[in-house]
Amino acid sequence: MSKSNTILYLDGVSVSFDGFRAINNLSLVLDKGEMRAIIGPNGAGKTTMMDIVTGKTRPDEGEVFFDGQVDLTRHDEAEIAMMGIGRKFQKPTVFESHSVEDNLMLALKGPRSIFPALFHHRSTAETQRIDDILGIIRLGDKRGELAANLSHGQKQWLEIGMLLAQDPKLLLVDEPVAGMTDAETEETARLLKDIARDHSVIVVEHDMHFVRELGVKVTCLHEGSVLSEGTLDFVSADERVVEVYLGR
Amino acid sequence: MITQRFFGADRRIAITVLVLLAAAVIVPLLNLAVSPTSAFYIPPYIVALVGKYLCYALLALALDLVWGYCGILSLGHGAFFALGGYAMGMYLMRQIGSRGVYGNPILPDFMVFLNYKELPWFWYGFDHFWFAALMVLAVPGLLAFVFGWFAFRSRVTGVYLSIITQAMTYALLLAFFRNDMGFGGNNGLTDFKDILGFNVQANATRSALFAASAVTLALAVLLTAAIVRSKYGKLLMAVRDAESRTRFLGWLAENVKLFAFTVSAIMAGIGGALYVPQVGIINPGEFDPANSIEVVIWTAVGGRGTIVGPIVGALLVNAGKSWFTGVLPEFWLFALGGLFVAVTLFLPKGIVGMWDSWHGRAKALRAASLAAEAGADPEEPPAKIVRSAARTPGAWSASGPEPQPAE
Amino acid sequence: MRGNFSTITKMFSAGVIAAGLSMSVPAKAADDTIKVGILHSLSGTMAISETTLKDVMLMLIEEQNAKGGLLGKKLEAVVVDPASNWPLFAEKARELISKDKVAAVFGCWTSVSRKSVLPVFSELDNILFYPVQYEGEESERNVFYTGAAPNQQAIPAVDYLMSADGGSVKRWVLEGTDYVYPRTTNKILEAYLKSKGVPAEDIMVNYTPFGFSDWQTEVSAIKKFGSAGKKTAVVSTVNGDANVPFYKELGNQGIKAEDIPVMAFSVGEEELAGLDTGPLVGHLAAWNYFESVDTPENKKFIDDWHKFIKNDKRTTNDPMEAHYIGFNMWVKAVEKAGTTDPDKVIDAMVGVSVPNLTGGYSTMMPNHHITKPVLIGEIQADGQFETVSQTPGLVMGDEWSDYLPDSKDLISDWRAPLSCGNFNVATGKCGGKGTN
Amino acid sequence: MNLLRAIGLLLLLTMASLLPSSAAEADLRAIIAKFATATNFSATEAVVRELATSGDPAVERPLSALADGNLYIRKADSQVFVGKEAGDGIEVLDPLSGEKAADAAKADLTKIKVNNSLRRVIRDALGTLTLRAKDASVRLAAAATMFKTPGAANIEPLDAAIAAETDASVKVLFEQARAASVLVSDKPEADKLAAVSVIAARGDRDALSLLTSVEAGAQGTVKEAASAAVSRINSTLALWDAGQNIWYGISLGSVLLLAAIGLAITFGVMGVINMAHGEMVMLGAYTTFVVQQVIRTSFPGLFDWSLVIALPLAFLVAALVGLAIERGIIRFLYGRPLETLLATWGVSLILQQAVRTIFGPTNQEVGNPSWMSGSFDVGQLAITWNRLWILVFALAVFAVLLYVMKRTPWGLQMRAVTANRRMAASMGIRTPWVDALTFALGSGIAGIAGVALSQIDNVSPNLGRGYIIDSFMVVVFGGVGNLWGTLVGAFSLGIVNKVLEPYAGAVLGKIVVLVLIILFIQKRPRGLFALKGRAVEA
Repeated sequence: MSKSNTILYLDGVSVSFDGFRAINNLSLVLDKGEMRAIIGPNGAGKTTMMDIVTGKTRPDEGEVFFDGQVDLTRHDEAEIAMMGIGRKFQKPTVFESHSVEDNLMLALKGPRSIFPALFHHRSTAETQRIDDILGIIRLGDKRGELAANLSHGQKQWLEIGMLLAQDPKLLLVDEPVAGMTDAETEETARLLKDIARDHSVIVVEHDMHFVRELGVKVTCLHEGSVLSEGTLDFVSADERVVEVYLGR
Repeated sequence: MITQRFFGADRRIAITVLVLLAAAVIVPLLNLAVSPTSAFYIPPYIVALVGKYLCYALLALALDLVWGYCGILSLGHGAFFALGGYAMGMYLMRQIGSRGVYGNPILPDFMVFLNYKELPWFWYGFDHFWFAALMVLAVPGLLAFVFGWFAFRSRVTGVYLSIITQAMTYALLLAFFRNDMGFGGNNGLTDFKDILGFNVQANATRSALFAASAVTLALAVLLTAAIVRSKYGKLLMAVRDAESRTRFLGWLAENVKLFAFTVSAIMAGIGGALYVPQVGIINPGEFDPANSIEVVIWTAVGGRGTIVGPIVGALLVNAGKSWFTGVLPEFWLFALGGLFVAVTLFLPKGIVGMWDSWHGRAKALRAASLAAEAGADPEEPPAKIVRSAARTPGAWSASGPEPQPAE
Repeated sequence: MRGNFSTITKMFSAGVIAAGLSMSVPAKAADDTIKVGILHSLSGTMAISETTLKDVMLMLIEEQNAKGGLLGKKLEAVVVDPASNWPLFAEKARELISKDKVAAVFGCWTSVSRKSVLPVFSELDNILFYPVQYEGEESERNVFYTGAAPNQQAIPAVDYLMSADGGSVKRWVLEGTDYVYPRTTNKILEAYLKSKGVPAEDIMVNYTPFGFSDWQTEVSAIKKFGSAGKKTAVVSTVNGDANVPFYKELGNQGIKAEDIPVMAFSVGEEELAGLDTGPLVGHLAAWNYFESVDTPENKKFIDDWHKFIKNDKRTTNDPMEAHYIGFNMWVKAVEKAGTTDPDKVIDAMVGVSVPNLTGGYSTMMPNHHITKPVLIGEIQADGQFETVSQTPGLVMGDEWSDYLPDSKDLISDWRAPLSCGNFNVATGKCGGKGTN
Repeated sequence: MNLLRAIGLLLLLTMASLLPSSAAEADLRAIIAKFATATNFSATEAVVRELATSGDPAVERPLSALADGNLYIRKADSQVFVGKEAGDGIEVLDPLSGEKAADAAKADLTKIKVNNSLRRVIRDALGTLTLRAKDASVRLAAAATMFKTPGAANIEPLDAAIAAETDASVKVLFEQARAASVLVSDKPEADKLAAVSVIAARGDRDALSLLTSVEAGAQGTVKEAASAAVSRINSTLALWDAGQNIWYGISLGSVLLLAAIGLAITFGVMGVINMAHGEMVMLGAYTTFVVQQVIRTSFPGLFDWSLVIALPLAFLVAALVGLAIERGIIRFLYGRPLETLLATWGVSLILQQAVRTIFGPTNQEVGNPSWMSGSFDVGQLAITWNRLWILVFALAVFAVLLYVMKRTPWGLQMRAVTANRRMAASMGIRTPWVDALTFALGSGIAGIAGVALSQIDNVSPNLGRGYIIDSFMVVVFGGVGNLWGTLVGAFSLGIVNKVLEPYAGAVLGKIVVLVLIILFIQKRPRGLFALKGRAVEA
């Protein structure tokens, strides 16, 4: 398998916490422009995998490459984010004491050092971009609202909006529809498919309807390694997957 | 809408700055130009006292920048204040020249009787005001930079950070106590004569120092407001509320913190430098961890995460302390202790924060934006004290939603 | 207070009443009283020592009022709490002088608190009575030093240890808390010991921090130093709080006074009250007063004190005597000057002579220090000292030590026409060394 | 001096039957009467020496009375008596027979003053007199005294005593004392060389002290032998010194552990930044003081039990105050740890001032029970009893606490509430009660720490302030929320501090420890025993 055409390349990755193996010899490859759904029961290692990719957790062993050549294990979160990997958390994490607009402004692509931020004036291009994103995430009329006052679903969207503002090459989206109504779930699926047109995306989700709606290749994780990979129908037909989900 | 959003806070800052500037002009006038028998006369005693409070207010404001806006609870800010004070004190010592009791033109008195043969190298240059002024900024700034560089890179957060700042000030306290350090040991630096050629004990000098303190504080308010209002300021609060989120957006949270910490330390140092000529002594007692805890209390009483709050807190608590120690010398600790308990229970956001909340109920929208500026909990304040396991944003800072085990 | 719980409530109510009274003070602002400031810490680390001095001042003022006051007016005490916070001392001194318009202030314990208030007293021209033994190297026009200068405590103490009676000590440990008083005293002692032919290797100097509580290493180092075959003694300038754990460790490690005596300059009856002195019998202290001194004046003073404080277990100590002397001197000087005007009183003070509690008279000298006898006492099992040696006459406080190179040429004389606190006899100029 | 008194009593009993003739007694009385005319210490010393040279064991009574400061002159007739405190007055006893002669008021008597050198002279004199005592421990004490005060005159009585001695351990000491005396005598060189080796075998500080002075004074082979012995002893002592420093470190560590362990509960487990923790320790110490006061006035016989009695009371007092604080203040502040800092700081000010108002600002005397006084030797290691007991006590408290936390239902509930308050509540745990009791437990433990600390530190309103910073350092260094961390943290900080102290001095040593803590936290931002894994941060 060649790394050259991949956006993300994990090979033989393992990590353990106090003797507990959260990730066990995990290998996963994502092509450029691909959207992938990752499923798996609780404790399968989905979030830990994201931690490894985004530099929050260092793997004990194994290779993690971004864009074919960048070794992610040598960089920290901020550097990885600057390379173009965006991440949405399982629990929506937005800056609650800032307005929706300010949240987006802080996420907007641009220089990330202190002094430019200190003397920053918003340009028309930036305002334009924020307006666009507000349109995409359907929060145009809430731009002045404090993020804390948004509903759960709106926070999820705002966080996705912040990812968009970052303009990453790869998006890691952890349970984007948790706690959403059916209508919101549908909206989110449409939104993600939109995004997937010009970004690579990994979506971790439990909601099978949502995964089906995305209609992409599915990887099922179990006990820190890949159990099954393929279309949703293929994976859900896999006996081992059924066993893992339904119990022995 | 955006301008309107900040209008309330803006007006308050403008009023504060105006009051400070007015005080800088009027108080010296009423002290110097009005006859002592007049009802408007302000005795030098009050000028010195309030001048001292203003320096404390500057220190509290400096702490608020890192604690209120960035969630770094420093229990060692008194150290930066004291270092600034020592830099100024060293200048004032050198200005004594041959007027010391032993008449040694170079060595301060304490060095003479402890048999120093020559001036230690770190005392060089302090006979020039510009050098001392530079050191007032550089020493606390550098210490904060180095300390912060290591601590923030290692991602020391929450209570761990607070305790090592406390360890820092405690270590400095012990170090400055040592007579061998060459800073006068426990007695510190004292017996000052001149500052910039003016007698430090003269009324006019005291008034000038008062005015300088008031103007500096006004400038610090403007500076803090500008920082907080900028994109960087928003980032600062973002780091406070959800540090890991800012990292995943590509911001180097450690640099964000480091900048605020260093600026804050420099502000504290300036406060100390203004404080020393007004009280006439600097000694290691200023490094006492208890002092730094008191600064935290002033800030909390006034309302952290607001610009005016720490100033109000510092003035009120210190005025209360001065008054109580005079009229209730045996019982003032009960009063002060009771005050702290009461403020925490009944004014959890401090005086200014509470004021905002009460006003907020009438004007819901404005309250929300004010709270945004204040960085306080944007939810409606509980009508009565209820038990809640919810974290107040910025309580320990840390990184947003991360539960901090056992804090 | 030990064990007498009925007095606790009494004290408490007395305290409440006192607080009530002091609250109403500023409102009265009457002209028919003479105000006396009391500037002692009532809270914080120094409260342990200073509160007693506040009480003794209140007692002295009450007694003076019972005698008819001063210049036909009643005396009124103004008590403030500088809370062991040195800058607060300066603030409170300013408040006492400017706001309360006191005629004189009795206060301070630590050197740093005195240093902190000095500029205030000289600026506002008022009088401070400082009652504690200190390092010397100071003589201010506005301050009267009623405690001991180093030559009134340290040097006679070392002389005693070197004598046959004291055990002909040959080897010295100078153990102190790391601040100015021990540093200076030890500098003076080192110079003095060397001048007496003690070689440098027979002197060990060690410092510990304030409030130090774990003395194991230091005490065993003393033991070690003492096992070199020569008679060894410890000269302790360990301050306040650290003494109790120090002596407890000495007792537990079995250092007996007969083997290695400890001579202390900061341990008085008050400090011993917190200790079981059984294992410490024979260790020494040098002061100008002991509670055990058997004179009629002292007996009356102790009785009055017990009555005033309503507890007959409370001890008296040297700084209390210093306030007793200082207050009586001030009263006499005011009577002599016929006014409380500080300038006149300062001039009238020099030469005033009042009885001290050890059976003699103490006189205010032109250098604003007083003459005192020096007593060496051994600790007894009942927590008292027994005098084992006493200087034959009174010793005059020497503000500028003869054993420090830069101060040996300095003298102080606040009488006209010299009126100088640091006159250099070598150059004939006021102001230290002058400009050369 | 109690020992001497005991010796006196024993001697009297054993010698009563052998009391010498009345002619000798009259001589003794004549000498004793001279005390009345001795006007200074050297005169008194001369009388003491005269009494001692009489060699009569009967002089032991007046001499030890003199050493204890109990020998008086009656002002009326200048007669010398042994005095015994009896209420307000003094019971006057005959100096030789010890029979009661009369009662007297204190004012009627003049105490004969003693000082250290006089006491030493008396001690030496008594040493020679008690060489043949029946009790082996008395003979041991006599030998020890004679070892420290060698003199040529000692050799003869020692030789006699060695010949008569049956107890091997006493005999060894006698021989060492004899050797010490030989070295200062004008005996031939060979004897002296033998003596050097006898003393060198002893190998302790006293031997070193003696040999160093021999080295300085002697010449030729004796000097060489002495300096060889000195350097040998020095090198072994250096090893012991290292051990000593470690022991001091362990001892300091146990004090830190005691001070911090309550905080490990209130702060570590509950998350309350408890600034009033030190005051809980102080309350415990004051409880000890009150208990001892009551015992002293009402049940003096129980004094040795005072600490045992004080323990539960101190726990109760501190726990009740802790309970009141939790119910009154802290419970409104859960989830706002910082606010607990403010409120408990206020509480600590109030508690301090309250104690100051009730008990006064001065130190209170808390005595050491006899089983906590003094020291014993392990090799050349002097171990003081109070330090050893505090170590044992600290470890016991730690073990009990660990058991409570890990093995009891209450401990389980405590940990459940800490881990997830809402979940615990929904599982039927009464979280308010668990909180209140946990806080009370932490406070109570601080209280019993106060009982132990009252033995080595000041009992004053400032007691707590001295420990609060160190306690926080220990808990944070060890890792918040981990009891084992607190244990290891306390001992490692203690040992590092004490190992540094002899080289850097106490002040610098402490600074270095603080800097090390700062650096260590950089390396391990969550302390020594940090929780790892996703749960910590995710």
